[in-house]
Amino acid sequence: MKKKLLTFMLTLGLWVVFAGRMNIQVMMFGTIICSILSHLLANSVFRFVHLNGGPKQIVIKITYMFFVFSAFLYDVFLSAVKVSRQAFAWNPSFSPRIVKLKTSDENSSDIGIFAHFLTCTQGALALDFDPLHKNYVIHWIDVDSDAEAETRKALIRKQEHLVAKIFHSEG
Amino acid sequence: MELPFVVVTILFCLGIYTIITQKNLIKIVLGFTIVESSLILIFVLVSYQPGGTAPILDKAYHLVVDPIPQALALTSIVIGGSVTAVMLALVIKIQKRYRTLNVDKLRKLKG
Amino acid sequence: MVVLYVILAIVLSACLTFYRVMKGPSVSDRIVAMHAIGVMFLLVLVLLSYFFARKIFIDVALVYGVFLFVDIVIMAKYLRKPEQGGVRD
Amino acid sequence: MITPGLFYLIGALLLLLPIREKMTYILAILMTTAALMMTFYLVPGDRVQLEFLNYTLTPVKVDRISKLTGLIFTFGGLGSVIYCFRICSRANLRLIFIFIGSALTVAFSGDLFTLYVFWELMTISSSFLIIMASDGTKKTGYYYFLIQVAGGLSALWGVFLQYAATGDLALKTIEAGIPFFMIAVAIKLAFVGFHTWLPLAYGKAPFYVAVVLSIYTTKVGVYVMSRLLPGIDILAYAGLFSALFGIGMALLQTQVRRFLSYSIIIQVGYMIIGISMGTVAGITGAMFHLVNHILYKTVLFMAVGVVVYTTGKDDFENLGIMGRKLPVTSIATLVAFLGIAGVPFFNGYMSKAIIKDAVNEPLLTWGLNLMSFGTCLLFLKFIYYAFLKKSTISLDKQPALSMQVGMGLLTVMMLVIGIHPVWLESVTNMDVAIHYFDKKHLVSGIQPFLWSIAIFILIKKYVVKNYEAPLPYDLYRQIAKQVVTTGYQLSNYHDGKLTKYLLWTTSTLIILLALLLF
Amino acid sequence: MIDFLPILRQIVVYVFFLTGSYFLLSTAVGMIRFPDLYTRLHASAKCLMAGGISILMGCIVLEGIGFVSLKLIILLLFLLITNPIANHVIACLDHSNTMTPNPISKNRS
Amino acid sequence: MQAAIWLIILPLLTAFFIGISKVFYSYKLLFPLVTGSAILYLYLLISVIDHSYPPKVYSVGDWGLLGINIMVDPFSGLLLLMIALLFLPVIVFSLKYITFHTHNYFILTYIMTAGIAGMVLTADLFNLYVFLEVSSLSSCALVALKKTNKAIEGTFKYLVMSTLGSFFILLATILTYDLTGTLNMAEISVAFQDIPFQIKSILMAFFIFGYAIKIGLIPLHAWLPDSYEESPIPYNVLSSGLVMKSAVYALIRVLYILFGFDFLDETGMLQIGVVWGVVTFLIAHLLAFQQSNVIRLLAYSSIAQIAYITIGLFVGTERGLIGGNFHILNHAIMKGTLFFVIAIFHYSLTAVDIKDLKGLGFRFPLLSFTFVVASLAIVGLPPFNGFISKWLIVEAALDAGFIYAAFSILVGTFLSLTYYLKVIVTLYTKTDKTIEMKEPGLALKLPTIFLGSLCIVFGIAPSLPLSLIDKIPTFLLDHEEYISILLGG
Amino acid sequence: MVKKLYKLGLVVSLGMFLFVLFSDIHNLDRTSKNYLSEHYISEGVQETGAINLVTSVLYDYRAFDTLGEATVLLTAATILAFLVPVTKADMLGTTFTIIVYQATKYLIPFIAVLGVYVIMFGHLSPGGGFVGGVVMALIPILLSLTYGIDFSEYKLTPNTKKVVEDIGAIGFILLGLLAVLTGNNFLANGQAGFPLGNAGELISAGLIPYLNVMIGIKVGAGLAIIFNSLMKEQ
Repeated sequence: MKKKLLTFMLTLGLWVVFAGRMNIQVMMFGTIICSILSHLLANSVFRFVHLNGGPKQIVIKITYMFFVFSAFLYDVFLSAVKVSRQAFAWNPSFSPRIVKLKTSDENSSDIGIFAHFLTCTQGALALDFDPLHKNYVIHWIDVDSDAEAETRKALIRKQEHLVAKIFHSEG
Repeated sequence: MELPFVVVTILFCLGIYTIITQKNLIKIVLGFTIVESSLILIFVLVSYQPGGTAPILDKAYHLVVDPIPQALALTSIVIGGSVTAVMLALVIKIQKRYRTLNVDKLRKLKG
Repeated sequence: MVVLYVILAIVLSACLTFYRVMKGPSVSDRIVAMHAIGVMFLLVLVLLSYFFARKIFIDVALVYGVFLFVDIVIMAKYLRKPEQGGVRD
Repeated sequence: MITPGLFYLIGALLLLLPIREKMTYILAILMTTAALMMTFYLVPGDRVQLEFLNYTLTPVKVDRISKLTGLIFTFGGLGSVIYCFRICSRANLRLIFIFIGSALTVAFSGDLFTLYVFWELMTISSSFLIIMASDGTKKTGYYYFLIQVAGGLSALWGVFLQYAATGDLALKTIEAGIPFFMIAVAIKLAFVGFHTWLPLAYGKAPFYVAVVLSIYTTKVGVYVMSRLLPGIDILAYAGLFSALFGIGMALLQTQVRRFLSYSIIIQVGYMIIGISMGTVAGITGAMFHLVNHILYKTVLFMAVGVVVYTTGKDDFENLGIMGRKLPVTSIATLVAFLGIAGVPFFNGYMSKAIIKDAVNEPLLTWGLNLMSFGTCLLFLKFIYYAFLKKSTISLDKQPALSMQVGMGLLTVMMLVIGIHPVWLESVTNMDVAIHYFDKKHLVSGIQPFLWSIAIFILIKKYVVKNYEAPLPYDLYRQIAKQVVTTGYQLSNYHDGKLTKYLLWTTSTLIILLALLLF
Repeated sequence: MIDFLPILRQIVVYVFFLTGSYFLLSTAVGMIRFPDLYTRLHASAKCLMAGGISILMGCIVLEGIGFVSLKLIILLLFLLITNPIANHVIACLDHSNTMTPNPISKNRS
Repeated sequence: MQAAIWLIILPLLTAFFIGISKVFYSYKLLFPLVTGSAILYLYLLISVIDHSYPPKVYSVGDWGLLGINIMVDPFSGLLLLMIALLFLPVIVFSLKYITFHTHNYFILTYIMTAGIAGMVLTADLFNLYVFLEVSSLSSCALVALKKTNKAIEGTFKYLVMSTLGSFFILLATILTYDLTGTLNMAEISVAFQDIPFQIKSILMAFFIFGYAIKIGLIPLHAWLPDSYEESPIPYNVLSSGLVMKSAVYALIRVLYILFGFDFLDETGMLQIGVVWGVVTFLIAHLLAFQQSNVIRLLAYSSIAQIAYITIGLFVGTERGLIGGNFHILNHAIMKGTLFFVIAIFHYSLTAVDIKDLKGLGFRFPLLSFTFVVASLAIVGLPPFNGFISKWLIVEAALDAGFIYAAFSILVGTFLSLTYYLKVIVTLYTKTDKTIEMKEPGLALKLPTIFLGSLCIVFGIAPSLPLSLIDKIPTFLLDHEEYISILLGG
Repeated sequence: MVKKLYKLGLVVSLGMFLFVLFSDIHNLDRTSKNYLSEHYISEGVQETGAINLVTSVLYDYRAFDTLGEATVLLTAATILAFLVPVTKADMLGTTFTIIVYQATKYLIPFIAVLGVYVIMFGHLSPGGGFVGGVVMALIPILLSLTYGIDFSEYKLTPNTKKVVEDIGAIGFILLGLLAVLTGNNFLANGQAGFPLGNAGELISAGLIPYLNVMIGIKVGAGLAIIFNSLMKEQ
């Protein structure tokens, strides 16, 4: 039920945003359509998401998500600057390498989300995912030495914990 | 104003040329899509007016392009898409049955 | 009129990216370039809605974005190298 | 007032009913007799008019010539139907009825449209008679049908030209498109050069079919020619030539029916000459000859039919059975022989005399004499095989009674006309003003007969010899072969290549654009 | 103060647009100059993303508060979700292709 | 005139309902749905044909000249009459004959019928294109129904060719809109009077080319026999009877109404049309003679007969139009009969080659007789209906001065006899082989005999259909009246 | 070689003809010919109640075309549905990682709402039944692409899609027949007395939004059938 409600809220929000206006007709149609949609979609979309906890935790989580998101945006810009510097450099020096990274995440939503983080930040690129060993295959664009790779990996782990908290009830 | 027509003509003839010269079935179908798109471009050209805006009148506009060709273009896009889909399905079938994509190998029916 | 200049800049970069589409040694290169161009034109659509002062272009951009994504997925699913049974580049 | 042919057509429809065998015979006799009576009481000058499409048609128009033709057609129909209803199947009887009915309708038709329609109906029904008869006649039927339809289409084109020129479909002497009518009639008449179908059809088809066909097919041609193309001089010589050719070909035949069919060509020659004179006497003579010819040629075919029926083959050798085992047939054959030879007091004499009188050119007169002489000579061969030559053929089965009745009917008619030819004139009010039995005519009539007996005795071994039938050179087959080859090549162009088809398409587009623009 | 706010907004918009243009241009240059597919994918993933975000942010600021900005934000989120996935999909395609040992293909290429 | 719109809606609704019934009720609902709708459709058709003179206009959506108009005039009445004559027999026949993909067959048949009815009724240029596509795509689908190799190949060829034709029709339609600013045929016709000669003639060439592909004039015919060969035979009845004819209808509509008779005369299109027709049927007859497959033979014969129709319609006189239109009707009936008989043979003993037909004349006497009647009618021998219409065409051609065309038609008649006779002779050849066969039921025989008897009835009493056809030339030769009615309604 | 040149010549001459035609049309001076489009532009909003003139043309002035077009799509779907083999064979393709699955899952509500929005606001914004239907069709398409045909057909069986498509088509006709019930012509909207409402609101323009919905679900289901059928072929 919670999942359905969540989906309903989400879709209704989307609907209102799309509609670009708030009046009785829009809300009426939105309610009908979104309840149908949420009825149809809720279980398949949020299958692995655990929603236990009251409204307060949800509020906290949303704030948390907002912060993570801002950090993420910042990271995107940061790494974009790096890459663009490479692009405009006279003699771009690349030291690309492909690395396997083991993840501790169990939740597939986490894995998915984290792949986004990987791809958009840190000069890394999630090439592949090995579901058996839970290994990301990552491509780095400018890693010179193994030591730097290790530090990078540590950085990634940190982020991973940040992401993992989104879908876990601990908040 | 002359230039778009030249482009459309070239596109149209390119499509026809593809259809009549290519031996690969998929390329023939691609030729059809090229002709199709050139026809849609003609629709657009017909409806175009210098300085006109899209025919969605959420407020009063000075100059609006002709809505009819746009509607007709939508119709012909759907029809063309359906025809292309059927054609592709047939191509797949042919590839499966005849084990070839060469048009000239389709010679079970003759005489 | 800053919007116009931005549009021009984006179109310029799209044209530059098109070089990769033309040349790209492998299919994947072309797909990447096409995707980049697609996103650029999506942005152009958004900017055009300011240039023409018609908000309807944003709706178009939304739908276009969805199509862009599905296109890439379809291409990635079915374009393989010849030795794997795919269509020759 | 209706056309007598309608009786036959209705009869054909009634035959569709699931009735018993005996009822069929009664029905057949009833319908044929009714048609005969109807024709007898038709008054010249009657006509029926009908609105069809936007023409005014006259499907029935009676005058003296058509009445005469109609009478002999119905009478021949009676005889032949009686002759064959026991031996042919219901379906064939139906076709025979349609055939006779349409021939009669042609004889009474008053406009070109009706004429053409029933002309083609004759073709169709007779072709199916041949096609459905047996497996051996398929190709013959095919050939026959095609040739006849070619003739019919030629007539149709003539009709169109005539209509375009005069704006009228009435049946009268043709003004436009004469060559096409000529071809049409020539094919129907089995003119030399257009005769290839005749021996094939009559020689291969079952004997009863040959009997029916021999009554109507060529005779309708004669009738139509007398209506549409009278008085064209050149045709007389052509007819003469055709007859002489017929004599020559007939001598070479080994099959009796082929022999008889070539003899039809000779007899038709008489009629062509008569009609080509264009005078009343000539046409009347031709029509009388038509009557007589129908009578004796039908009897001859029937006699041969009996032979075929009883022995199974129609070689000359098989005729030997006639003189010994088949008395009725023998008498009929003899009467018919004397008739065809033009011996006085037999029927052929009368019409030949009229035609001879009507002809006033020495060449043609001599030609006629030659033709009479040749005919006699030919039929002496027939008689020789039938009665004089020893033969060991045995009878398989007895001829059916109906066959003999039909044959006897016609034989009696022949005798009546032969002895009292004026009766024929009085029935149809055709006054020829000729003394049949004066000295001049008697002499000229008997002369070729006597000469031929003498010559026959002299050159008997050449006449009765079994010749190798010459391989006929058929121009039409050659043309057909060419056409089929062309078609084959065209068909080979369609080799299933889509690119080729698309190329044709595009070329057509460009040609079309160029044609329309410039 | 009242005049200052629009000017500030204008400046922010300019900045956003400028950075956006810069990133997009760098995407194009990167596309051309980078040596192999993966590095190009980096350009496509990061620079393009940054450029898109910048320009959309610029538009949002230009628009001000309203439903249209919300719509733009949704577009932005959508791009954020799909763009990495698109890159990942392409990379995955190429990665799994190259990982399969196939000597013939190497000779051919 | 409410019934006119139902002519298009009813088949569509039926098709969609069959689609639903397929999922829920499999075969239970099929028979009542199909036959009930066909009978209702027949009633509607008759009531519309009954009111086809004087012409009436029905505006879809009440928009008048702003929207799409539907118009019933005697010419469309003729085509509707053909649907009325063919549709119910085909449906009854197919219910027994079609044993695979039954639902799809009926869905597509109904959609095709709706498309044809739409083409026939509409008075709007773009709507014509749309319905043309509806009918041609669904007929493509029906060709592929058997899913054999040949069927797929034939469908592909058909689709490629017909789409190529559609493109040119669409191109011409767009440009017509560009030139005149409207899509209503009457308004276009009025506006076309000011358009220069050159533009009009190129547009006309595109229209003619597009429709000629669908008609199958040589050398645009190559798809036609291929597509006929492996398709379900009852469909061929509709295909040769209605699909090709509707293309002819559309062509004549466009040429005579849009461009007007005077323009056709001016460009020499009439001459081109007649010459094209002559070439077409001569070649088609020669090709038909070569075929060993009866269906292919009939397909080539269809091409030839269509060429006769073309000649009749392009002669440009009143009589020619009457003859051509009568031949449209007659050809549908005759070819329908022939295909039905062949379908029954195919149903009973899977015979489609000529040599397989040996001896069937004695096994199926009535059906073979029907076949003979229909083939003689199609050859053009009296006293069947084909003769009357050919007579009219030849007479008109002669009247208008096309002597060569008139003469060639007679030659063509002779040529067509050669191959039909070949089939007939084979039918009546006795054979010793004992053939196992299924007995065709009454459902198969009845439609066949109905159509076959029409051959004779229309031959003996041609005034029955001609009373309708006689009114057609008024609205074609002089398009002013048509235009005024369409503009006024 | 000659053949190739010949083909080239054909195409070039076709191009010349086309160019002549286009330049002729362009050089033609047209004076106030397009009264139809002017009428649509000036009166269309009042007459149909739809702001989007393309929609008003498609679903009101020329709705009959739309019916035919929907029929074409349905025909294509039917053809493809019976052309596919009975045994399902997924076309060989790259299988995606779990990352793609997740992203697809979260995109589905978004696409659904977007599709509904495009359909429902067809008379107010660009789009309409067709575009919306295509967007809706992306859901099963994405499912088939990422999760495979089997999953997609488990979620939405072909029969369901078929029925939905038929219902859409029937609904379109029935909505058209509503006007007939009120004694007007088929597919009449404003004339038949359906309330047009205030232009620019969601519930306005009489039947147009409902026609949009019907076409939307029809196109969506039809495209899904077409795509799945093409994918099933191997």
